[in-house]
Amino acid sequence: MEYIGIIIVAIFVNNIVYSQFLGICPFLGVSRKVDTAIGMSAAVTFVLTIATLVTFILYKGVLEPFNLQYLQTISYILVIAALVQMVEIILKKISPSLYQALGVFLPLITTNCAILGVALLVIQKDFNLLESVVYAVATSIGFGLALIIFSGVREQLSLTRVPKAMQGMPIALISAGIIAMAFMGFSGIDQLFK
Amino acid sequence: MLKSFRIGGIHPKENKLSAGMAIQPIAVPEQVVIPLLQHIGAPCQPVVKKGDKVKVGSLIGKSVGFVSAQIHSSVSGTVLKIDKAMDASGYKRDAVFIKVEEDVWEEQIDRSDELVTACSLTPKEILDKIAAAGIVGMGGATFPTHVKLTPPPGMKAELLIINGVECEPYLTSDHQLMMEKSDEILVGITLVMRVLNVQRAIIGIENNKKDAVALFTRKVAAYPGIEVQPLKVQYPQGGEKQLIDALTGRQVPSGALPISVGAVVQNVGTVFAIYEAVQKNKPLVERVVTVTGKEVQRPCNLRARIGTPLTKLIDAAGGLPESTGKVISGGPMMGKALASIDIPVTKGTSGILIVPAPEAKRREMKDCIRCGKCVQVCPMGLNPTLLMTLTEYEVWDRAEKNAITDCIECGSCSYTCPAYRPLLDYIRLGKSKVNGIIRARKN
Amino acid sequence: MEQKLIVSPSPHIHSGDTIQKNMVAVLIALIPAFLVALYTFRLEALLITTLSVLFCVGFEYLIARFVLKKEPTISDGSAIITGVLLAFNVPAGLPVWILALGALFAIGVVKLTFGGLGNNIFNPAIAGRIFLLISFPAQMTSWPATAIAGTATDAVSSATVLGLLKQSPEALGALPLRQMFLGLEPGSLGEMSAAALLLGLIYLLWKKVITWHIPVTILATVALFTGILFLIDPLPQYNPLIHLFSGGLMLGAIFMATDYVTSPLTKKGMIIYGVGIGFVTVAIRLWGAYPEGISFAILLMNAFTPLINSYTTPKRFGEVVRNG
Amino acid sequence: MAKLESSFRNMFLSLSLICLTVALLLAQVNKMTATPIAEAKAMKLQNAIREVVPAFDNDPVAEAFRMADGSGDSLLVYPAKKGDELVGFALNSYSNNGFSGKIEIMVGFDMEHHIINYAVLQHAETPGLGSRMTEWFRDATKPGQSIIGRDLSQGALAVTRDGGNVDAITASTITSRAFLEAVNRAYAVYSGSREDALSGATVATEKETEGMTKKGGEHNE
Amino acid sequence: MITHEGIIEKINGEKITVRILQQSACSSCHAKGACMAADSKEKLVDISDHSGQFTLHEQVIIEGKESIGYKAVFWAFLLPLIILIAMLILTTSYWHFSETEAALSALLALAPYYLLLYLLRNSMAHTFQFSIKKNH
Amino acid sequence: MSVILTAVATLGAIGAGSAGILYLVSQKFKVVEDPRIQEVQDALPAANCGGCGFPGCAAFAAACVSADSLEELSCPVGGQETMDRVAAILGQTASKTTKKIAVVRCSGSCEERPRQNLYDGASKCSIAAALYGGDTGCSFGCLGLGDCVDSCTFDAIHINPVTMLPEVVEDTCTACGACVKACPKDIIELRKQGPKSRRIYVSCVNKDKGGVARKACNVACIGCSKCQQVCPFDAITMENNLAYIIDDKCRLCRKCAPVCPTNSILELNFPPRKETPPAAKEKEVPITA
Amino acid sequence: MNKQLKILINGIIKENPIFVLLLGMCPTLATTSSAINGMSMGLATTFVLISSNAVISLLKNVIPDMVRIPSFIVVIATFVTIIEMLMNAYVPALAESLGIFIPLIVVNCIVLGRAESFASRNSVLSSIFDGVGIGLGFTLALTLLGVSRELLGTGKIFSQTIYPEQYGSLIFVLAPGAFIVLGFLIAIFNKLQHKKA
Ligand SMILES: Cc1cc2nc3c(=O)[nH]c(=O)nc-3n(C[C@H](O)[C@H](O)[C@H](O)COP(=O)(O)O)c2cc1C
Ligand SMILES: Cc1cc2nc3c(=O)[nH]c(=O)nc-3n(C[C@H](O)[C@H](O)[C@H](O)COP(=O)(O)O)c2cc1C
Ligand SMILES: Cc1cc2nc3c(=O)[nH]c(=O)nc-3n(C[C@H](O)[C@H](O)[C@H](O)COP(=O)(O)O)c2cc1C
Ligand SMILES: Cc1cc2nc3c(=O)[nH]c(=O)nc-3n(C[C@H](O)[C@H](O)[C@H](O)CO)c2cc1C
Ligand code: SF4
Ligand code: SF4
Ligand code: SF4
Ligand code: SF4
Ligand code: FES
Repeated sequence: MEYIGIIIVAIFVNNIVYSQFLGICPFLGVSRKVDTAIGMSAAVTFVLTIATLVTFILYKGVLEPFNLQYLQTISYILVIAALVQMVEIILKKISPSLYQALGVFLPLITTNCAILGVALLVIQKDFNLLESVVYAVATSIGFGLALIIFSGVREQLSLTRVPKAMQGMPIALISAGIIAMAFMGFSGIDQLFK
Repeated sequence: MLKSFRIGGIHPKENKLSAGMAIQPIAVPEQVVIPLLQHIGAPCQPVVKKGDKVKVGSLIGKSVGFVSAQIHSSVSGTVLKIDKAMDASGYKRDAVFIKVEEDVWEEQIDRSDELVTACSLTPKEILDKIAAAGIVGMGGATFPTHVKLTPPPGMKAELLIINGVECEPYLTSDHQLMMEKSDEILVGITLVMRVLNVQRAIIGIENNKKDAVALFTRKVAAYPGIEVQPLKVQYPQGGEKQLIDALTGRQVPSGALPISVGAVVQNVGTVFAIYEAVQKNKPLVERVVTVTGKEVQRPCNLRARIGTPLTKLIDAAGGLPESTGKVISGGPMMGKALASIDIPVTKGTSGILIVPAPEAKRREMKDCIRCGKCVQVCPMGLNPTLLMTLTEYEVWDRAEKNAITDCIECGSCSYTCPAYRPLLDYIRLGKSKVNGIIRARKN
Repeated sequence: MEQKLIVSPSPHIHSGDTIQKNMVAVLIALIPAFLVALYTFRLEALLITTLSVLFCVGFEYLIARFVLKKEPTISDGSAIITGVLLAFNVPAGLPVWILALGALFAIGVVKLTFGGLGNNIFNPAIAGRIFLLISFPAQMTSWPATAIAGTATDAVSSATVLGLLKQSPEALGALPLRQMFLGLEPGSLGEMSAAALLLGLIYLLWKKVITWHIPVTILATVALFTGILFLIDPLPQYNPLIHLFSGGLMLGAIFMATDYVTSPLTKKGMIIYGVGIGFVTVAIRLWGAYPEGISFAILLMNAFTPLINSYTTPKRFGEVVRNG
Repeated sequence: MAKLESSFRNMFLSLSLICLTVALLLAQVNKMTATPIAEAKAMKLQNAIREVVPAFDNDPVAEAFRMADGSGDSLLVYPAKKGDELVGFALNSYSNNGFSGKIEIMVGFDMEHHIINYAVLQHAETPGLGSRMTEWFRDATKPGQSIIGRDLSQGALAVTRDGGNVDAITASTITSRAFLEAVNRAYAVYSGSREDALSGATVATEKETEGMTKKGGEHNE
Repeated sequence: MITHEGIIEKINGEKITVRILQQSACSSCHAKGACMAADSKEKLVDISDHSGQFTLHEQVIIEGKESIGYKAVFWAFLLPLIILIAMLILTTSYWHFSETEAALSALLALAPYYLLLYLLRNSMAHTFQFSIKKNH
Repeated sequence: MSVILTAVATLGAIGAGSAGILYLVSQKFKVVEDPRIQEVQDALPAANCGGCGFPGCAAFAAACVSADSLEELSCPVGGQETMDRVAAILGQTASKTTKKIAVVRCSGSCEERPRQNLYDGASKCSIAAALYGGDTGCSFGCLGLGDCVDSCTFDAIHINPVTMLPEVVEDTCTACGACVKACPKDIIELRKQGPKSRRIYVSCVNKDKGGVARKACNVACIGCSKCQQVCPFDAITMENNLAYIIDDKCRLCRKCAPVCPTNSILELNFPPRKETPPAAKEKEVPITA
Repeated sequence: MNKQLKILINGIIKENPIFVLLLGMCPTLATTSSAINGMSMGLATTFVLISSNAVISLLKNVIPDMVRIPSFIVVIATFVTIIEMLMNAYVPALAESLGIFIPLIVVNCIVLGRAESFASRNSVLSSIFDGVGIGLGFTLALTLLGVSRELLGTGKIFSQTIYPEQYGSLIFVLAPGAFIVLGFLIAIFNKLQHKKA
């Protein structure tokens, strides 16, 4: 039940994009095609989860015992950067064709903000390991959901007659705002899981 | 419940003003202009030159290429010139101008009204006669009939469908032809059945022509294998694919020919022309044309020689009304608006519809309100508003994905749209662009 | 004949259907609900509705003319509908300035910013209502007791059925189903009587303004979903009848989810959309902080509509199972 | 401008060196700011206590002790003394039933069961709605909603909707309930510790310097 | 269909190596100069082609079915994610490892998975085939 | 002190670790990008119009860098100046391209070419053209519905509301050719802009016989070939009753224009003639600057 | 000096990180529920921008190309950590309300972007000016957004009441309001820029 609560909150109530404001750049930047949005969110899920896992160990295993919490930001960002690269290199070494297929399918994307944000949040929220991972996965699903809805909306917007001054980013942001309004309807659903 | 096709469809006001008006022959004019392109496909080569004498039925245009149909003189007289002349397409194209002198026919043509039922020709011979007579589809597409009756290798027709639907509002030429020439049509059907080697033929007639249904139901008893099927009145029932769906429940897959579900569709007028070609040796030199319109004095069905100026026909119906805004060759849904009425009747002229000015002007178009009504009525199950938008924004790959090439240009979508969007205008454009892209990709 | 011939591509005739006719039909269909509101809230209903329409039409005119500098298109009647529906979605006695803000948001932000009628992705009236609900929760949730319930029409607030279900289901006592059906239970202006709204539905279906797909799937989903819960655990808050007849479900399902512009084009799409709305509505009603979820559900599914549209195609000719 | 070449050695060295320097720098800054940060935290606690109990001259933080609240958890209690005389208690109480998670308050009682004042230490309620609890319940001009001076021995506080006599924050009943729950929880502990204190019994106090200052976040229970 | 513009980098018999131009999403973004995501590495894609109609440095378009993309995402991200989570659940809930141990063993569990991928690399090469066409 | 030590040790270790990984990575993914691509791209106007024949400025930059010579590469938007800069970056010489400009080869304004029917379809040239020859007697001329205008990303072509013909704004036209592609009637052509923007061309595309053409439009080329006879440089061809001036051969001598009986040869931006031959010419060239 | 001024103006208007480049959206949206928060976030970022720009342009020649990005990140992260500690020490309330968005300055595309595209190619002085310019542009935008949201939402600007709070539309201080107000601000900015151009 507790985990279901975490999942629902992360996807709907505190959606990473529509209410937490993390990963907005890729959200606005690569939300033009639905197909890529789906692939992207799978990729983000994996990276986010594994990054959360590794930084969690780093925090609990090194930073906390040595009272080095203040190195959190800097060590996280280094580890995350190295990790993302490592995933790529492993994939490339192990299965070049798979790696190439991904290269064609997905835009290269480093959702720094979201990855670091989630890694920091799980510590702030005092989650245990499993909770952290569940939270990371659910958050990325929320990201994917946000991205997919939004890419549909943007596809539609590109085919309608939006006033000139509003075209592009302004109308995209306003649409995102209205979707965020709809997401507010879910607020309080987590009460059920308390 | 009467049968009908299963997707979409509309029911515009029928306005069959000229229904029941007997077919009147119209006087041979002093001069005819016979375009050398009256069918889908390649234009004919003229085989006459200025000063040549021709008789009714003399070959004047030889077909070149596979998809093409011969063209014959519809009058006797002297060739004045071969020059460009405007036709219904709105462009100037090559045509043979003939000054009419007397009315002499080629001698092999049997001009009597006597019904000839016996035919001992082989299918191949019948087909050759059809080709020689220059017969094209009279249902609007003007596709050379002998080509259509030669199924592609490996395909076998099982069923002949006779299109007596005439679903276009206003038009009555097929209806009247059915009433007056039922026997000839039935004999024509047996001929086509023989060509195709099929045992079964269905005549589809919309139920607003109850008299024709009754007449044919009575007469088919004498013709084994031929059936009559009344259909619910719904546009575009006459569309080939829709008619096959309505009559057999089979749907021709996207991009395929009717023969892929074993059917061949012929219009009643075509079948009549086949009868005349085969049994009477008469090439396609005249046809029935409905002249109609709300303000037309005498809406009527006329039999006119190919090449007769439209003005003659309009005069026969009481002249061009004062209020005229638009003159359409064909019906109101699929017909072509004419830029000028100084053009000749051709093999494909099924009707002349004169629309009063107030009705002729389109209303101002608004933004699409996404009501989905166009989607609901599209008989091909397309999404017209999307297709129009994709054409506007030139998103050809999505247009192709959304099957823009399936559109049969029936116009149901534009007819229905409450925002008066010129959906079909755009879809037609998009369709031709996408077809171009597909063709380019093939080679 | 001296005038020039008109030339245009086919078709040359038109059904005569217009945007305006559709909008007027919707307005007509709203009359029964309006009469009920008039009967229950008297002058207050008239005042709120009139003002809301005035605000919406006025903003549309002003913004189109002076901000966007294009010909205002108020004659199509869509702003009137937005006005009426916005009014129907607020409690009687709402301060006028709040109403005006709602209208401004609905027309200015949600409709005209996107390009006006036909271009908006989200339902203006719904978005306007949610804007108000989030911005002015107190005013938007004080329901004056109904006139006929005996008490005066002034701002004595009383809880709605859904509110009660949420707060203290026990207090509900016997289910006021009959009242809810006829419109005697407190609520927003337009959601008073399910009967009146159903009358509107019948009119719209008869006039072929809308098809059955959206309203019926929404109502069916709500009934089914709560019905299953009710069978498992027959608590009053799971009673499907209460859910069907309470709150804005009918108003939303019949008049707001069906807005052409913001709902899917294809029948398959409409069904997915309807099921989505029904499901989210119940989820919010039962488990969320808000007692009513239909508006959020519609707004959310509006956002899904473009996706639904691109992933549902109409049933193409030639795809039907061959049965001949 | 010759850039260093990207050989393994150069890369390794430069990045490691940068890291080392940076680590030194950060450790230095950390040392410098450690005291102010701790002080800031202490100040916050001090201020909160000062705000909710009458003037005192002892060090309530030093004398703080934990007491069970009867529901399995315990609260920190800060006794305020003037001279040797107890003038009140500040209690660090909480509720997990806020609209968005945990609400943490400091609430002060005098020795006669009256609420002196409260301060909201931490919450994540909606700004403009639930967040109005920081002022709402001590608005002296609105006796219906103010809890200042209420005597809890008369019975626990509850919002009017639940049959109590405290007006909930407009459109934020959930927050109001949670807030009052925290107050009631504090009172439950208070009434216990008051007895203890008055009876002079020495409670085995487990001093907690960190206690409330530890970042809690929304703790999902 | 996913398509990607690229330039032929190398032709080696029937194997054509195509350098994909900057990622489609960012190549036209006006802000890419300032955005680190645009610092995209270019990727080389090998394609087998028998037509022999391509030349070095030619602009081409790479095409592949969407399903290829989804499959790739599945193998590269989804499956390892599932393994990771399954491992975590097992270790924490059933075997009661400490958190650090659990996390490490979850990470280690990926090793055999990647080994499997490595062994499958040739059949993968079959699955992830792209086709190439001229860019007009 | 030990705190500082641990900090240094930890971060040092992390840094060293990352450095190792990143080194490996950079070995494996040696970035092949030529830094010049970015430089070239920065020099390009970033219009992403595709006028160069590549899918965007980035692709064009890559092509420039990988090409052996810049001969066939040119950016119509940036023009010579830009290509020179690109050449400088790449250490090559840019081919001298002559600046071109779009010209609309139809002068059949409402006055000269009366409307014979009313077009009432969707307002798009390509749709009208697919339907019929147009609302005038000339089925070759401009339809005036502005597909060219819509296609221009530089706002360089506009329909003159009086003549109902498109006009090109000289300064903004980049000769990207979008309008040429858009026009279903093939009326627009890219021609050399000429010195001081001076150019001469036959502003008509009507291939009808002289009489027919003339009947439809007062300024139609009737194929009389007088201009061809008078041209000293053989720059004029006659085909299908239509004269055409080849701009590579034309030396702007202006002999042809005055002899045209229908005034269908346009001279742009020339100083006024000494002796005023068939008047009305200059005023007819309302190309806005 | 003229050149430096140009760099400065460039950052504020022509390459305004928010209105023109549309980067660093997360803090922009998340921390602008009030004017003071927005401004503080902007200033914190500016501090990081200036310092990291300066240091990076100093170090640009000793950093091998391939570890460029990680080195930049380390430098930036250092300054972020410093400002975080300073804020915790001296303005704890503010630090609390900005929450994780202070550490997230590390990944703010603008900071890294400037390091990459400016500081690593230009002199120290120019880089500092660039930092100031971009930082000011960012701060101004954030403040403007914060002011708008606070005013619309609560009737206040920097906590000074402009009109009674009860007339404020709460939504503007909540998540949807962030998106909507930013959308309109960008539209207005575009419009003004166009007029000038
Ligand atoms: C991580 C990431 C962030 C991006 N951010 C933006 C952005 O903030 N604004 C933007 O216009 N494009 C951004 N892009 C590029 C867009 O996806 C898109 O390609 C670009 O806006 C093209 O716009 P156009 O086709 O309208 O020219 C980003 C791309 C990526 C990968
Ligand atoms: C929308 C539409 C409506 C049609 N209506 C008729 C019709 O009413 N009667 C008819 O004979 N053909 C009609 N046709 C033409 C038929 O599709 C088909 O071409 C014709 O029946 C074949 O016979 P034919 O080759 O003998 O003309 C219609 C076509 C379309 C696309
Ligand atoms: C976005 C949002 C935020 C809300 N925040 C709070 C809140 O912080 N505290 C609260 O008690 N209720 C909050 N509510 C309102 C509750 O959902 C619920 O409507 C209210 O508590 C019911 O109590 P009432 O009877 O006082 O209206 C919020 C609602 C929404 C939609
Ligand atoms: C069946 C129907 C339902 C409508 N429902 C709404 C509605 O819920 N809200 C609204 O603002 N407008 C509604 N309209 C009016 C109009 O479609 C709407 O304002 C557009 O979204 C504006 O672009 C409706 C119109 C129709 C025909
Ligand atoms: S014209 Fe084409 S798109 Fe329109 S209804 Fe007919 S088949 Fe469908
Ligand atoms: S019928 Fe017209 S308004 Fe309705 S969806 Fe189709 S195009 Fe749009
Ligand atoms: S006028 Fe034509 S050639 Fe010139 S810029 Fe516009 S579209 Fe390109
Ligand atoms: S020049 Fe061509 S595209 Fe332009 S308006 Fe004339 S016909 Fe249309
Ligand atoms: S600031 Fe760019 S993703 Fe968050």
